[in-house]
Amino acid sequence: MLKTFALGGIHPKENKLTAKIPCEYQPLPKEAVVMVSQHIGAPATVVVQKGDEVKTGQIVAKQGGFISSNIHSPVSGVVKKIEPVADAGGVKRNAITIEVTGDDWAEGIDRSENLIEEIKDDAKTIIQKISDAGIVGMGGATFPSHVKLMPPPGKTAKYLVINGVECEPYLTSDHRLMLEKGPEIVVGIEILMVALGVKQAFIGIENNKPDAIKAMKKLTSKKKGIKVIPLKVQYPQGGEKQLIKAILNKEVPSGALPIEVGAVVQNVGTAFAVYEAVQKNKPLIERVVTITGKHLSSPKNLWVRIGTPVSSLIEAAGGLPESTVKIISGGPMMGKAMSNLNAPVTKGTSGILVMAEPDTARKPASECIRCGKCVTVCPMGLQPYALMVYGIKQMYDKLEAGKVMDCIECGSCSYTCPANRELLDYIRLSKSRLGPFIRNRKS
Amino acid sequence: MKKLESTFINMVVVLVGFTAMAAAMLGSVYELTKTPIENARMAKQQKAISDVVPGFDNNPVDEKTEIKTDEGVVAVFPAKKGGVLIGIAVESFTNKGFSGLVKVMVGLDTTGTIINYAVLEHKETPGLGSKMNDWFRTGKGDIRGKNCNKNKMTVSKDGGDVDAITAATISSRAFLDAVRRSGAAFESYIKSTKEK
Amino acid sequence: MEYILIFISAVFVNNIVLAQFLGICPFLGVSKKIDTAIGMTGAVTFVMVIATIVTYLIQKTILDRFGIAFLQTITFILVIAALVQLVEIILKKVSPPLYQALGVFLPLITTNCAILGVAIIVIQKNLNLLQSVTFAFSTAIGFGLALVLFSGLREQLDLVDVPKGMNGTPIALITAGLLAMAFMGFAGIV
Amino acid sequence: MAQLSNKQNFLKGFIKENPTLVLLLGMCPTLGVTSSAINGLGMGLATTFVLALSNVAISLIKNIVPDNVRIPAYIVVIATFVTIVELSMQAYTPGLYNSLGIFIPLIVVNCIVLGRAESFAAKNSVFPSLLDGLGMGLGFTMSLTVLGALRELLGSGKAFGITLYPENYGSLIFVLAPGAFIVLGFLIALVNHLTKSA
Amino acid sequence: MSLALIAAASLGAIGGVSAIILYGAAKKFVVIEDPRLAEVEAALPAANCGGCGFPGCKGFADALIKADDLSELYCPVGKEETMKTVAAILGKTVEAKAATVAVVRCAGSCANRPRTNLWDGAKSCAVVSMNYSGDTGCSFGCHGLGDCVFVCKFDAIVIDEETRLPVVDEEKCTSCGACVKACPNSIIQIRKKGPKSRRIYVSCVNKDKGVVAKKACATACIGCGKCQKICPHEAITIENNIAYIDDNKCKLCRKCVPECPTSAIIELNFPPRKTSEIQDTATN
Amino acid sequence: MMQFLKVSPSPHIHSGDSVKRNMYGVIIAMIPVFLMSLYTFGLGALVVMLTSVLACMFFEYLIVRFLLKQQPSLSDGSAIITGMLLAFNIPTNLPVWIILIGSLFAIGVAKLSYGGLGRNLFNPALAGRVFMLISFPVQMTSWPLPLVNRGLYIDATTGATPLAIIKEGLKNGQDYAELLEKVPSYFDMLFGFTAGSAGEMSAVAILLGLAYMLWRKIITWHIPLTIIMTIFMLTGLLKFAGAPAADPILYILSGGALLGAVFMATDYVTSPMTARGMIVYALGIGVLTVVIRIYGAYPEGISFAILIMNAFTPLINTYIKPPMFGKPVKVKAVTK
Amino acid sequence: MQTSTTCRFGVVDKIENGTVHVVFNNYSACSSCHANGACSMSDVKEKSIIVETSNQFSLGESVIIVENSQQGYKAVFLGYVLPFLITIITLFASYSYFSNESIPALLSLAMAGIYYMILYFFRNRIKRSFSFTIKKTEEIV
Ligand SMILES: Cc1cc2nc3c(=O)[nH]c(=O)nc-3n(C[C@H](O)[C@H](O)[C@H](O)COP(=O)(O)O)c2cc1C
Ligand SMILES: Cc1cc2nc3c(=O)[nH]c(=O)nc-3n(C[C@H](O)[C@H](O)[C@H](O)COP(=O)(O)O)c2cc1C
Ligand SMILES: Cc1cc2nc3c(=O)[nH]c(=O)nc-3n(C[C@H](O)[C@H](O)[C@H](O)COP(=O)(O)O)c2cc1C
Ligand SMILES: Cc1cc2nc3c(=O)[nH]c(=O)nc-3n(C[C@H](O)[C@H](O)[C@H](O)CO)c2cc1C
Ligand code: SF4
Ligand code: SF4
Ligand code: SF4
Ligand code: SF4
Ligand code: FES
Repeated sequence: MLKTFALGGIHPKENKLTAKIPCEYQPLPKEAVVMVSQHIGAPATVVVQKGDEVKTGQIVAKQGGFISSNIHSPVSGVVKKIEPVADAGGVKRNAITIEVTGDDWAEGIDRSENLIEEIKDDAKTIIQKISDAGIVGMGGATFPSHVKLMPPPGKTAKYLVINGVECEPYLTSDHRLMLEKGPEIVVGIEILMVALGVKQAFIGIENNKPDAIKAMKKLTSKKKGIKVIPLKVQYPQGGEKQLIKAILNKEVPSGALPIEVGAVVQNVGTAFAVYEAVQKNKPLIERVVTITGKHLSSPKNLWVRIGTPVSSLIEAAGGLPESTVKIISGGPMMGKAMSNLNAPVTKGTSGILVMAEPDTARKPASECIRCGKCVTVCPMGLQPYALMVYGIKQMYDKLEAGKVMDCIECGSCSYTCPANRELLDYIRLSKSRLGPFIRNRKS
Repeated sequence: MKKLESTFINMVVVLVGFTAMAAAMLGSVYELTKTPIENARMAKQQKAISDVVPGFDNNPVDEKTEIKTDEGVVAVFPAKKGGVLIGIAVESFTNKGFSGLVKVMVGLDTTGTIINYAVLEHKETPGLGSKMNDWFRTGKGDIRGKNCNKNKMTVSKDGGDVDAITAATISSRAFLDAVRRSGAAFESYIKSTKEK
Repeated sequence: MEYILIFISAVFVNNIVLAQFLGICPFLGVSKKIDTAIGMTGAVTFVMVIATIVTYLIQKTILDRFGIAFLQTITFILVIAALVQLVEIILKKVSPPLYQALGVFLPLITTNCAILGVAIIVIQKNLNLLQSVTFAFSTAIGFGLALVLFSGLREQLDLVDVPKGMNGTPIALITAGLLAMAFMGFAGIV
Repeated sequence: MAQLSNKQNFLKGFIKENPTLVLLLGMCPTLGVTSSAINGLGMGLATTFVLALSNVAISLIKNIVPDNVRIPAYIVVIATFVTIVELSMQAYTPGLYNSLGIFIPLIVVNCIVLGRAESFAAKNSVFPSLLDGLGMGLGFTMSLTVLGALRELLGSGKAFGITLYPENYGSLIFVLAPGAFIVLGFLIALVNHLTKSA
Repeated sequence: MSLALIAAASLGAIGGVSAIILYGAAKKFVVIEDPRLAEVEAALPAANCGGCGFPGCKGFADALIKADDLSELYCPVGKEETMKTVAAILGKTVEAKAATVAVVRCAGSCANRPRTNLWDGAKSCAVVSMNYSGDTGCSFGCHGLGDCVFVCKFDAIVIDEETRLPVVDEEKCTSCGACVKACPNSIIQIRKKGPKSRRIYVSCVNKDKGVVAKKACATACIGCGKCQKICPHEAITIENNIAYIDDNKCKLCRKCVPECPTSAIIELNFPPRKTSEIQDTATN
Repeated sequence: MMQFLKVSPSPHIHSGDSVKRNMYGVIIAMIPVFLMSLYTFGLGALVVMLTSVLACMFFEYLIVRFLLKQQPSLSDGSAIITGMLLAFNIPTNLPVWIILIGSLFAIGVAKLSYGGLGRNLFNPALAGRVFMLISFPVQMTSWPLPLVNRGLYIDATTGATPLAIIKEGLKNGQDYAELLEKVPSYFDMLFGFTAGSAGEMSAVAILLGLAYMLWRKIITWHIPLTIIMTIFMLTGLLKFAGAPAADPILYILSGGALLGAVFMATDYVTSPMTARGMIVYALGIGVLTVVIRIYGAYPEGISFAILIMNAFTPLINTYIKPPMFGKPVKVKAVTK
Repeated sequence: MQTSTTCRFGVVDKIENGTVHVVFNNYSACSSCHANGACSMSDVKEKSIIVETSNQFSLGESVIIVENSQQGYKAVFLGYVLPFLITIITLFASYSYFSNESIPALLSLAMAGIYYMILYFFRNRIKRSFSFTIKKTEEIV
């Protein structure tokens, strides 16, 4: 029996259309729009001015707090404006717009392809380099990575878990990365192990990527302490709590972080970025984006510079099909629907999914028939049907008692509900209302 | 008039006064209704007896005797005309009803043949078990003229001679149980009078 | 065995609320929260038992002895009212914080028809003391069972939108009716 | 609160402040004795008697009762009348007395009686109190009779013992416990609907 | 009559004991049972809406009785009348408060505000707001999904099918403020009802710059300041590209209304203007 | 591309499961049961089924449309299920007017008083059935004999159900072995050739339906299996202890145990939501069924048992939660 | 078991160093019925609690008293359930020893009295395990 997590979970159709398509490079955009907040936490502070000339890899916005991250120019050119730009959801947020003149890289960045295996730096330097390079979690959460590498006092990391699960349907960026940049990822993992001071690392990969499992197994066969763990396909195995349960058989307590059980989870993309930052001094200005959808003429995996407008990716994949009704940044289970195609790619953009009607339409919701299917699939053991009603009726004490804040927003409940109830929509709303209150009370 | 203050003395006096007054008043009402209540109870019994063994001229209630049966005590009221026993009324009961106790008055002539019966008390379901009030005087359920010793006083389902109330076999069995008890009482009553 | 039968009968078969129609007011009034319903059950059980013991004593030692049984109603109601107050006074005296906690948690216990009803029924049925007490606490538990079940059902109802005209008492009564119907299944067990 | 006229005092109990259907008081007898119209009527009248007389008595004595023993004193008054009713019914209508059973002594704790005593008789003079008691009592009687008639009709095809359709077609459940709750539930819903739309 | 005597004696004794216990109880628990509580509660509308800031009418009645000063307490449902009645019961006085009503400050009907997207999620304005800027170019305007309608206990607010904007029924609205709390975009405001229900307000909350706002919605306030200039009573302020009319200062002179180039200022319940300066103002 | 891009929160895909799919799935699962009842009882089964289903749909439409003033959603199929199950639960010679009253009660009182699908607290079909049983005990307890008079509807000859025979007999102190003579063979019971309600007798057909529903993932095994196991074990135990009981297999094959366990106790709306909750619920049903069958006045207890446990469902849902992921971190109790 | 809370509405009555006295009305069971105005069987009693709090409250301010159910259950257990058990056990145990019914009855009532007396000796222990929180009425949760 393959390992997997214990509670709930679903198995949507995988639709990994681009699993066999190697990554290509997306040409530079004419104008790069660099969002000032591409991560969880405080927005970065802009350090350039309108009219400044910037080089590729040059820092343009500095960490604006402990939980924050540097931002570098993905291209070389001239800063055209620094003002709010509509993001994927149409909400205006501060951004630096750079008119692209070329690809002139800043000093000190090693752009060669050769693999540097030897790790020279100590933990402190590594973390500093990661912080400088503006690396954030590439698994979607975009949590500044250096913060994760500094466990709070009293807690020590024992295991590094590398998340190569990519349980979202359609997306293949991590899959391709493991196939194409395997050696670099392995070095990245070793760097992370040094940074954390841990002896053991596990790479979790779902069984629907046998080639990646094989490749990573081969690469790690000689490495002590790194182990590839094939996992049964089950959404949301990529959720860090679920992954830890699957691999380490430990449950992260309610309301706590993985470090509580001695684990740190990093995405394979993050590991790659770490390799580049530490060994090559290269900041995070580029990532793999899967551009996919059943009706696209040529779905692809692309290396894209941050700041490239999403519309140009869609062009690269053959243009927007007639039947399109929804465009999603990310996967179909957790991604955000876009209302603005001119929004730029950010550090967290793992894929662009173009969807047509029968696959994505929401059916009108009806009364809950109390079938309990949402309870069965919830990987956190919550009672989504009840949380939704408590949310609508604003019964905050029940929401709290029902552990609404534990919801990982995986969407399994909404996905399953036969009455098409908008469970997660309301749960998310309740979380956003209750969250500040609970935090207030703690402080 | 000003309201009385809630002092301890006031309160005790008022409450004691009221209760005493109330009690006195009730005492007199009780005295007044005592006889009617007694009469009502008597009348009911009398009526039940005369319904089941008509034609007596004595006061059977006065001549009541109690007979011990296997499952408790039943009351026997001898009905006499001109001093001659014309039959007895047995106040019999059973606990086997659908909802427990069922009390019946059964009239038997001197041979033990059932003259008539009256249900005195029951808690059976209205519309079902409650049909016993009339059922056993009609059609195949009729027990009048049957004799507890000669006829099989059980429901036909159990091989007896009496048809049960539709969908209320339990009540019917209970009823017949009470009737059989009256038959038994009749036997021992006759025996005891003969001994005398 | 006899006591077990009394218990089963009072709790399930002749449930005080669902079959005897006593204590309907608190049944409809205190059944909005499961917690309160459970708490009330505990309180009512105690009060009912104590009240039964006391009224039983009074009936046997005073009313019957002096042939003034017709004063039953008036005596019982007075005694029960005073008793409920007495328990409160004692509790307050014994431990104010405990008393406060109860006050926040529970509504007041009043002399509703259930308590008086039980006191009268045990006399009517001619039960002995032990039977009476068994009957009293079984009845209280039956009351509690109905109350707790009903509060669960009502908490559930709070989460759905019942048609406007039916909302509130009507739907509560219909639910009680269906519950009573279900409980008829226990018929005949004792 | 505006003073009500005598007529209003009398009439309010029928619809506007009907104790059972609008105020939802005295649910136990309402549900317990209404298996037939006659029982409902009898119970209603017994309650009316107690209600009217105790209202009168209480409005007479209201000033000589200290506040703190108000409730027990009223209870004594009410219980007295209840006992009188009890004894009289036992004597003169034994049949009805038997079918109403325990609910007769329980008039004592019927919220309507004490409620009226407290909120009306204790504040008003004798005549309005009498009217109030009568009105409330008759309102109570009316709803009990209606409920009883409905249940009897649905359950056994009769009303006041008069057969309106063959008994075999009646749904027995309506004369049993569940029927009481259900019929009352729908009756209250209906009254809500009528009074709201009116 | 000896029975009556025995009865009187025993019941008298029981009564006496009860009296003592009850006296004790009465001393222990001040049975406040303020007779005014029931009266005050009866005077309240029994809507239990919480608009007064108390849990239900009973709570409010309690607070009313305990409060020395009623000026902080107000029942938005019963309004003046109720407060006066209550004050009369309690022998206190209340100051008159100006009648208020809920006002929807968005005129972005389907006609005025072209749609750019189609919302396909839960039918809740709060959910929309949390996820993106809304169906139209204006990210400040009404989402039209009726969170305000859902919370109104008085059926005083409905979504107009055609404009997809909420409409407040002046008669039914008690200005309890529930809708104000519910609206994620803070579009609804409790404003003075005004004499004869006449009132003037800027029906827009778009903080974007004029050009952007105008592009998103034909009737957006563009913050041009013309109204501010013409107002003789200094009732209008402009902040964040949006004009705001202070209902305490506004004298309802109606000068600003025709001045607005985008008809963002709304006048309600006024008689028609005499002169030809009437523009096609979106009334109501 | 469509005119406007749609926007919604995630998830953007759906399993495709729907209320309809589940409801029609149940209907399909009941077809074999219906066919067996047709074979066994003939015309009566047909008349009863048609009346009941049509009446339920008709009342649902009428009440929703004119009393609740909403759009009727007959197509969700739940009224059909209620109708079919109601028909399965009554003798096939029941007069039409009783079925009409029963359907009205099931749909009008037990379901639509609460607002309809998903809101009711008690199983509508069972509420309807128990209503009829209590209201019309005579008609509800005279069962047509199987395989004879299949062309007749009202006038078919009647007999007692195996459970009734056993109950009557044992209560009367008859010998169990002697009673067994009167009871149909296991084979007959397996295929439903005994007197009883239209749908309750054919164990094979019901199990077929169960297999279908399990396969389509409409229901899980927890409720049916637990009920059956509980009945089996408890009757075995009681019999062993000397209670007036028949043998366990007979208790499972006869009466409505299987029908109830498979189709009625599993009703989503009125059963608990979690697996553990379902087991508790089913255990309760099993125990109550046995208690009523052996000690109660009714020969069959599963209807009452399910209704009683329906009342427990909200409590079960409140107190039996799904196993939560991760125990909460211990926060030191803040004592003041 | 889920932790839920009971909330009641009260008014600040007295403030002393660190403690706040809050009075609230306790209504009887039937008073949640909407006709309590007409029915005074529904007793009202004023009860007060003392809360230790560091928050600022002013005299006459309306507050919400919060008690968690666990504590409520505990109070019910100590106040009612335990004496009930003691009474009934005494009764059953002593019943067969006496020919007169009154003695076991009185005995069991006396035991309940003794129980309360014992409880009285533990009152300081008990005090420590009951506490409330009060909140301003504006707070939603
Ligand atoms: C429901 C859910 C599914 C997720 N799926 C994945 C996934 O497939 N792959 C992944 O790398 N991270 C996934 N994540 C994010 C992880 O929980 C976690 O944030 C990440 O692996 C941490 O690594 P990072 O900081 O390097 O991104 C998922 C999170 C959630 C809540
Ligand atoms: C609500 C209800 C009340 C019942 N009351 C009685 C009753 O009072 N007496 C009785 O014998 N059977 C009563 N029964 C019927 C029994 O449960 C049982 O069906 C019957 O006694 C045996 O059936 P049979 O008489 O048709 O053989 C009642 C049934 C129901 C549903
Ligand atoms: C045997 C069978 C009969 C069905 N009958 C109906 C029907 O009468 N009406 C209906 O709307 N759906 C019926 N369905 C369900 C449909 O096949 C389909 O699942 C449903 O209509 C799809 O609903 P949607 O369009 O809302 O997704 C039936 C399904 C089966 C298997
Ligand atoms: C598995 C399953 C079982 C069902 N069982 C019943 C049933 O026993 N009785 C019934 O009236 N409806 C049943 N329904 C239909 C529907 O859930 C029921 O009418 C609702 O209780 C009405 O709100 C069932 C539906 C499903 C999916
Ligand atoms: S979205 Fe939240 S509630 Fe829903 S299944 Fe996932 S974790 Fe559970
Ligand atoms: S899956 Fe949907 S219908 Fe089923 S219980 Fe959950 S919310 Fe209700
Ligand atoms: S419209 Fe708003 S303010 Fe007016 S009554 Fe409704 S919710 Fe209250
Ligand atoms: S006013 Fe606010 S709450 Fe009302 S519909 Fe518009 S956005 Fe929603
Ligand atoms: S009448 Fe109120 S509890 Fe019975």
